[in-house]
Amino acid sequence: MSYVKPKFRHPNLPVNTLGHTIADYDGAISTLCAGCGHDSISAAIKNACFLSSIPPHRIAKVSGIGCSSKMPTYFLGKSHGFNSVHGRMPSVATGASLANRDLTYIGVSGDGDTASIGMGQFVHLVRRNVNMTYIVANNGCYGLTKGQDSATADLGSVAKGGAVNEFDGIDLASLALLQGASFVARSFSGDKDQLEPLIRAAMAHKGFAFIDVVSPCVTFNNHAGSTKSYAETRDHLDMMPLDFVPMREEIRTHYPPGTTQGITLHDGSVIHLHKASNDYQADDRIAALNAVQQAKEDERILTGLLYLDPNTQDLTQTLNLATRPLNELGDEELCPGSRVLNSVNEGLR
Amino acid sequence: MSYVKPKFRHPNLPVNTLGHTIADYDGAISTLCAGCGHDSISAAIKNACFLSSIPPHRIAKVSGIGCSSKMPTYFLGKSHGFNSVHGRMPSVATGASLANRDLTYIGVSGDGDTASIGMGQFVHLVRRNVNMTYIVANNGCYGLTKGQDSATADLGSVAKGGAVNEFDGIDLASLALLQGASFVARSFSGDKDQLEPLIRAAMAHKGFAFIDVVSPCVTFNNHAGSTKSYAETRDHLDMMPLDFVPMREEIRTHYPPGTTQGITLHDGSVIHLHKASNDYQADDRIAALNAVQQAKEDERILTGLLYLDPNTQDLTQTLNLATRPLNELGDEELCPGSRVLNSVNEGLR
Amino acid sequence: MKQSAKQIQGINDFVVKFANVNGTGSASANHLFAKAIFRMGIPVSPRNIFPSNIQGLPTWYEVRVSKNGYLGRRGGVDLMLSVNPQSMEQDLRGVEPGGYFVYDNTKPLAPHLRRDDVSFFGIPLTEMCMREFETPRLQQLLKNVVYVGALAALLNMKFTILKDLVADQFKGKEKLISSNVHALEMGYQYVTENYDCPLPIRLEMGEDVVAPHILESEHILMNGNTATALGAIYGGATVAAWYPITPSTSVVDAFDKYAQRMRIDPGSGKKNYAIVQAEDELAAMGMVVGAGWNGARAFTATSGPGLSLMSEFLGLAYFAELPAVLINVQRSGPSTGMPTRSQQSDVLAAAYASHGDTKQVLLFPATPRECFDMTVQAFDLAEQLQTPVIMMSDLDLGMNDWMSPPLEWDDNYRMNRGKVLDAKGLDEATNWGRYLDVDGDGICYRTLPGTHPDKGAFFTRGSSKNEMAVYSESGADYVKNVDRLLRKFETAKSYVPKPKTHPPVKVKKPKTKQKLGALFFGTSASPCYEAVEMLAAEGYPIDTMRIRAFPFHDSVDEFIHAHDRVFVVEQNRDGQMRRLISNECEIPPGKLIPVLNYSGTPITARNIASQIRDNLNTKGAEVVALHPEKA
Amino acid sequence: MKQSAKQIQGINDFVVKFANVNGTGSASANHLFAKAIFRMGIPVSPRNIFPSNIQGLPTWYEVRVSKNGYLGRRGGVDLMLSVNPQSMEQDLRGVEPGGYFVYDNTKPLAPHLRRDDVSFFGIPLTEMCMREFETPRLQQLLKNVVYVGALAALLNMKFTILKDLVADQFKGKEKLISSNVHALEMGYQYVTENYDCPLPIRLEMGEDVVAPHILESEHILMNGNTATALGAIYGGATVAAWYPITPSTSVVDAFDKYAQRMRIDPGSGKKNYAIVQAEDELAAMGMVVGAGWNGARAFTATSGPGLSLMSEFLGLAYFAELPAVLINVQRSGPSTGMPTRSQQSDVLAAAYASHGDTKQVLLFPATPRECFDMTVQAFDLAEQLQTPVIMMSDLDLGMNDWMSPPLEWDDNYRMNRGKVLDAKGLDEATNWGRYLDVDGDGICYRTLPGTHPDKGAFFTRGSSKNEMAVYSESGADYVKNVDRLLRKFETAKSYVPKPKTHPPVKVKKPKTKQKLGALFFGTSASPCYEAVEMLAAEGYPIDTMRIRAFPFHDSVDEFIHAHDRVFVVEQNRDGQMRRLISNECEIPPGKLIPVLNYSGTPITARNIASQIRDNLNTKGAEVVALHPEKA
Ligand SMILES: Cc1ncc(C[n+]2csc(CCOP(=O)(O)OP(=O)(O)O)c2C)c(N)n1
Ligand SMILES: Cc1ncc(C[n+]2csc(CCOP(=O)(O)OP(=O)(O)O)c2C)c(N)n1
Ligand code: SF4
Ligand code: SF4
Ligand SMILES: [Mg+2]
Ligand SMILES: [Mg+2]
Repeated sequence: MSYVKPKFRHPNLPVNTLGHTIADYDGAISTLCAGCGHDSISAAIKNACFLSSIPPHRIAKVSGIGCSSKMPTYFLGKSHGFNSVHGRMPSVATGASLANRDLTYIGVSGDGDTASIGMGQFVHLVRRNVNMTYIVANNGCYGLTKGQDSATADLGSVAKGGAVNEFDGIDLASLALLQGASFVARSFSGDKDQLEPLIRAAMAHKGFAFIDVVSPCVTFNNHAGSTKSYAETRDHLDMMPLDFVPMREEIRTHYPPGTTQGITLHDGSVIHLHKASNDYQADDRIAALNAVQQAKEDERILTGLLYLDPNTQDLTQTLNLATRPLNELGDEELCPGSRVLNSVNEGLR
Repeated sequence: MSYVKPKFRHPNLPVNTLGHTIADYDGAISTLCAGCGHDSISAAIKNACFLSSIPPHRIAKVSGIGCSSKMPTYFLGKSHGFNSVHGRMPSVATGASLANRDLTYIGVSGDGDTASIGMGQFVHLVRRNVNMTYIVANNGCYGLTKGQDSATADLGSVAKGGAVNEFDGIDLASLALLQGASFVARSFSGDKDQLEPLIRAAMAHKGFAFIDVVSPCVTFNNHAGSTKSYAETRDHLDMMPLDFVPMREEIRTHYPPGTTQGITLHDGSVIHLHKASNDYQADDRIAALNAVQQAKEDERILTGLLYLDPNTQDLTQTLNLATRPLNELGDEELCPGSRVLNSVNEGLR
Repeated sequence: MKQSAKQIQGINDFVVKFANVNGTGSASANHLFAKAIFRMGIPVSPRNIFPSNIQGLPTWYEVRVSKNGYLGRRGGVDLMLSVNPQSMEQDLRGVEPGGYFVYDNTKPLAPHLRRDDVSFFGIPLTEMCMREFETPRLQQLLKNVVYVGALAALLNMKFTILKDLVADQFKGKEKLISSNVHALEMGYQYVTENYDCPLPIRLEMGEDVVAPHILESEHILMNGNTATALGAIYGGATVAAWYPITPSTSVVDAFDKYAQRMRIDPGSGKKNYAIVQAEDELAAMGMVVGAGWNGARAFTATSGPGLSLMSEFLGLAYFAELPAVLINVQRSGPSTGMPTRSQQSDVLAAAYASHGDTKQVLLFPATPRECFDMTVQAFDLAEQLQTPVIMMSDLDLGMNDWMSPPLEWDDNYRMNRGKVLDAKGLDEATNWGRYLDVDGDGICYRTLPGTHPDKGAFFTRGSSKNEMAVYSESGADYVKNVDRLLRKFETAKSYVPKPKTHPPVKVKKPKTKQKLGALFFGTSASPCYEAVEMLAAEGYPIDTMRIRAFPFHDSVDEFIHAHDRVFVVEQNRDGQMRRLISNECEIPPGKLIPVLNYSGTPITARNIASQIRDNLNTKGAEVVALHPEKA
Repeated sequence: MKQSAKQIQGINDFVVKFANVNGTGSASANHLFAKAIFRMGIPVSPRNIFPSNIQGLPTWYEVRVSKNGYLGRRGGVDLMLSVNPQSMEQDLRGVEPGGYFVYDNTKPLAPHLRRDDVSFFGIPLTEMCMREFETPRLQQLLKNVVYVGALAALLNMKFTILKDLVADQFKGKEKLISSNVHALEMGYQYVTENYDCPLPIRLEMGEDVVAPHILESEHILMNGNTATALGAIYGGATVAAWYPITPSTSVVDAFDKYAQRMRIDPGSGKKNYAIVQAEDELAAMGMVVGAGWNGARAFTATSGPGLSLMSEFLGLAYFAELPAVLINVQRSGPSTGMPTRSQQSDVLAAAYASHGDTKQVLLFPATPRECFDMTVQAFDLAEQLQTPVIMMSDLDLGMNDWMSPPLEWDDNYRMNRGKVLDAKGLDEATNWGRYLDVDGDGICYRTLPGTHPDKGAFFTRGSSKNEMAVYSESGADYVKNVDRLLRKFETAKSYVPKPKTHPPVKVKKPKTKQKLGALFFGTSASPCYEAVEMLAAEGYPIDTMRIRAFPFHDSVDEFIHAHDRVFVVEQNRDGQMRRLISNECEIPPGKLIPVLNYSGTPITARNIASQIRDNLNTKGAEVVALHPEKA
């Protein structure tokens, strides 16, 4: 359970253009581990919605299953949310967005939820360009089932049990780029300055917006690379009974565009984030794919807005949907009536 | 049903180093439509195995569901085959290859079987680098269910019914490259000269070998682009009752490396194949990914051996499997016996 | 022509079967034949028996003509038209003694293809077509039309009707009309010149030769999947998510076709509906669940393998109480089973879909008309009951043309969206809780996303929640919630379509004192009614009840208790409906006698009758049950 | 200390419950407590009742001490140790009148937390730890160890045993051993100084205070999942494909651990096994099916949602007749249900897994020992019967430690690979056909890929085939094939483990003339035996039968027919086993009286006894059945 800011706040708290305070964007108390990167993401989503003055009740939250997929409970308590089944949130989000094209959809998933069981649905969601913001809280492991490697775990990373991951990690941002996502970004849960604006931009984008957020699992902390540094802390961890989860502080960071930042995770391992420089051109899909892949080969994780195509046609346009939400249509619009049916009968004689 | 070469053959037929004639690699009579590209692929596989002198019974054939997935019945009648469930052949192949690492595995799938329902399993199969040859008979449609667009159908292509495909096609070769497949190639069902050697190379490769084979569906022929040319033949098709399937000749082609070849499909539409030139370097994954993506943007389909990494570690190596096939191990190797069990009991008191 | 001893006689009452090769256009020609009989006002039911392949394998087409309006299969073949060498031997074997065999005698019949009790009619179809038509394509295609012409003469069809049909079909394509009509005439002429027509089995128009109740009504000829699609249109479906699979594919195809006609917003020309071809069935069901959660009427159509893949989502929707409509067009076996053959074998898989304690609402249509009505109702039920509703059609009903009374629509019908609170409702509601059973019927009030600025928002999840939709792992909350779901299922009994019974058949001196009953559903119904007639004629009065939904209406167990022996007729191996009844109505299984067919081809009246007859001839129903009733 | 009127007494017979916060290391400390009692030679059964969360939510740990060796839950709590403010109120409510409440009195108890019929024992746990230990981590962690020390004094535990256990656990980590021992002593010392110890409920060693049959045997303490994993090792499993899901995850974890110890090829140091963490359950099952097709013994372990996702493959494997072993560790509800709570609610979903007519072989282990034995047998059965075998464990059995007789192994055991033809066999075989039932038992001879240069190759597919494995869509072939599958299922009856009965309990003057019986399976067994004792004491003699497999052995219906009233005890809402029995044994449901618990926490003896008592006190069993037997 995380240290949660008390619901009560000072009366003259800042308000957004809707007259809402940040409190209007609160959710239930988080039941995630203290210091879990996911809680930082929840906070960032909350702030982003507040700053962008989106009416909470006009947002719909969807997720799959996992610690990450629990997040939607912990922000935007005034929005409807749907904690569906493992790996199938993309289809639920697609159906929801077709039913009512006017809401803002935030999908929250994990790397297991998206890159393993959800891989097929994720690729096809991207392909359909559903108008939503899709955030993966990427910790390279299965948190809720106690720390197995996920498909995004880096080659050579070590699980809490000590097993070394022998498979190359799936890079979801590259996959999104390859499949033609119109908005692709990556950030780090602790990098509020970078993450919040990206989320705001994603929600403003009309079309599918993907954000891969590196979000360390403080408890099973087998996110990244450096086996050596893991070993350092090994003994010390072994002492702990398996069901002991130490309280930890979340990792935060700050670093300027164009620079690389080494971040030491709770297990002592280090990941290198490289923030795309300000002159990075985010309008060339193939170039972006290259940059991300190149960085990966250099064991750096490229962060920032990787690609943006502001004028794409989203699924509602592809399907040429009526402007009025389908879930608002009534008998008049939907039921052709007896005259038409009789003509159908005619044709069948 | 295809025109099938009679099983009887001239006595002094050429034999391979095993003393087998091509007849030893025959399968059952094809029940696919006359002129279906898939039959050309079956023939190519047959010849490849014959020329490479692989003992038929040491090959195992696996497939999903679809016209393409029926193919394994039509070649190598002396090999065991498994027509499993739709889109899940990758997992069946993975399990089979673990049970007996000594056989040669040929997986045959369709674009629906692989790029739609099978997407998740395909990506993870590539990631595991299972030692097999995986051939997708890619016709951009669902043949067996009568011609709906598949996820590899090109943007703007038109289905027999006349509906235009509004979604960007999934490029399986790019996906394989992105996920780090160690052998990635593309060819055309009618291009025997290019396809056969690729299949032989793929079977010789130790690791996952992927071949995306463009294989026109003569009956629902909505593989590719040009809407206009489709229209030309439209009226003429309308005359035909929906259950009439004209007998057609398979499409064959020949063209030198480094050149582009326009191929007119049965529906009159044209696809442009570009054969990688002889000086194409197939050893740079990112470059290959670029080349394929670039060609796609120019509406050309790059064919040939796109990428090869001859020394990768396949799944049996990653798992450090014993050299003896697991399915040959007996009680001695597998059962630790009572002494060991008693020591286990000891530890539980 | 070799004339056999006594030939089968019959006015408007016989079975014709066509044996052909898949992909040769035969189905269209055969349909032309059936449609013409329909237009003559004579009850007819065609069945396409096709392979899981696109071109080259054997395919059959069976046409039942029944002046009494029996649309199920009778069993047996009176006239076989066989132009497929692959199957000719088995086709000839299938002909009833005294029956007729029409074939292409361009090449002489193989000597072993002989029967003395069958009349042979050779027609040089290939030769005639080679002579008359240029392209191989036309020669191939029109060969089928020629034999239709031949049958017209042999069976006394109204030729003008055939010509009209051809004219309709190819409207605007004069060249094609003339060549088709020419083909018809070729066949007609050849047989009239070479054989004496018509045959003792033949067609005739008019009151005296057709059951009156048919003549009156203005019947239509349509397949169940088309009717289902229309039901989805009229039922207000706006989201269709699906994955292609035979035999359900044509449901969405037809929905698409009609929606383009009936669902375009007049002002903008945009669509008042969305159709998504999903990447697989899990995704299709996920989209339907997501759309239902968000207040749209959504459905998917699938078949066996898809049902299996959807089971996790069906379980979630059951526990999370989300509306969803699933059209399950049943077929045989697994993927590599007999996908193009019909069965009713998903009853248990659907009723208890998903792991855990679940019960799903099922509807069992028996006619295209019912496919239409029940699909409309399915959308009301799904929203009223806030749960998935599965319509259990099958290949026979879904893909074959059935003669049916015209579809009817009451313009006063309004969609019943169930208990949904809008903004006003929320403002008025005092301490609303998503899972509070305020009305005591187990159905609670839901809210939709985006409705109210600060009321009614909640988090949807499976079963770890309390009445206020707050996360809870308390056993008490769990029990309270799932017990309410049982209460809701009880409520459902009074919402779903009631079973249909018929006035008991009169029998002069009955052969038995026992009260006999028969239970059945879906496509087993029409052959059952015919079988009951047959048995009545033999002195066995059998009351019938046609089940139309699960949960079962109380009248089902009343029916069972009012009878000594109850036959449960269904088309699967394990007597799945019989089990479901025994389970849910707490009926001793021994009392329910299974009458089964699971060959993949629809059950026939003769088959049903003989199974029941055999049972009646054995002493006491008990023998079929492992345990005597007294147990 | 506030002393209440009459306190609960009891030697080696009471229930202790710990209430703590998830992620604080409490489970380990509590396990230390239970293990120590076990080492004292006193029957004990600990249960971890944890949330679906990693840190911060309430978690409980219940320890049943039973000199008679009842390892199921009894119901009620005699001593509650509560250090979790979140749950303290409900924890206190849960204590039996006359019971004991141990808590952390560093801060005084809230005034409303009072009961006069309970004895309170405050211990300043936090304060003591703050004082004694430096780091917050150790303060947090060792607090739990301190209360174990306290309980040792209150309940008269053997302190040396506790110390030995600590020494074992942290072997080699002296610093840690000493701090843990110190913590134990702190707690022990505090209560001995502040309260008079031991309590009226207490532990004692020796013959007179423990049921003899327990003392004799050299019991072990282990959980079902570990035993299952060992069964897979000893059963010769070489391929494990899985996807993580609570509560089945530890099956594969343990398999991995033991395989690394027992399955390394001595020569090469390479692995004689393969474990693949699949991308989801469909893939896991696909890998198992593929490996089984290719002749390896393969298994997967999953839970509810996974079972649903595997159903298509289970159907294929049933029709294609491929061996596969599935360990289904049952839990509650859908994904967002109560994944960390126990149920037996997948019985129907597993028995009829997949669309179409399917029946799957099920095994129902009740103890870790049986998890081991049945898993070994599952691999033989799967290959002998050429079909999937599903072992139905559950969270309670799989994840909790159970006292069990030691695992035994007969070194003469050899794997039974079933009917597989090798090259020699193929050369000798005359006209072999994959699906020819030469032996009449419904089981045919299979061949493996790569066996023979030109014999025995065939194409595996679902059900569209004939006996020679040639593609066929003939209805006759289909029927012949699936009828044989029924024959095979009949054969299975004699292969699977038989049910277990116990000598009928003696009752002096019975209160009823009716012959009473109880049927149950898995983790419902031990509380049932206890309930039967309770009821015997009240004058109700109840015979018991524990079902161990599906298909059911004939003795199951014999048992039912030998009794007037049969209670079916199970842990799900819909009485799924009762339904399955009624279906498959053709038993009138009314005769089977459901005794159910589905709260997610394992059923208790008291609960079972009271449900049966209530039924017996109502006139006639009939009332629970909707229809009287006479029907
Ligand atoms: C069908 C199914 N399979 C498995 C599970 C068990 N399960 C719950 S969460 C989870 C993985 C979560 O990993 P991830 O998506 O990365 O989320 P995280 O906990 O790491 O944030 C799994 C396997 C499930 N709930 N449903
Ligand atoms: C679970 C499931 N869904 C749907 C189907 C129906 N189906 C059979 S083949 C097929 C698509 C085949 O397309 P493709 O893989 O491209 O093969 P092609 O026929 O085009 O060669 C589908 C959807 C099925 N058999 N199983
Ligand atoms: S287990 Fe990991 S991912 Fe889950 S809540 Fe704890 S820290 Fe976060
Ligand atoms: S339908 Fe298309 S893919 Fe299928 S066999 Fe015919 S031509 Fe080939
Ligand atoms: Mg994760
Ligand atoms: Mg295809």
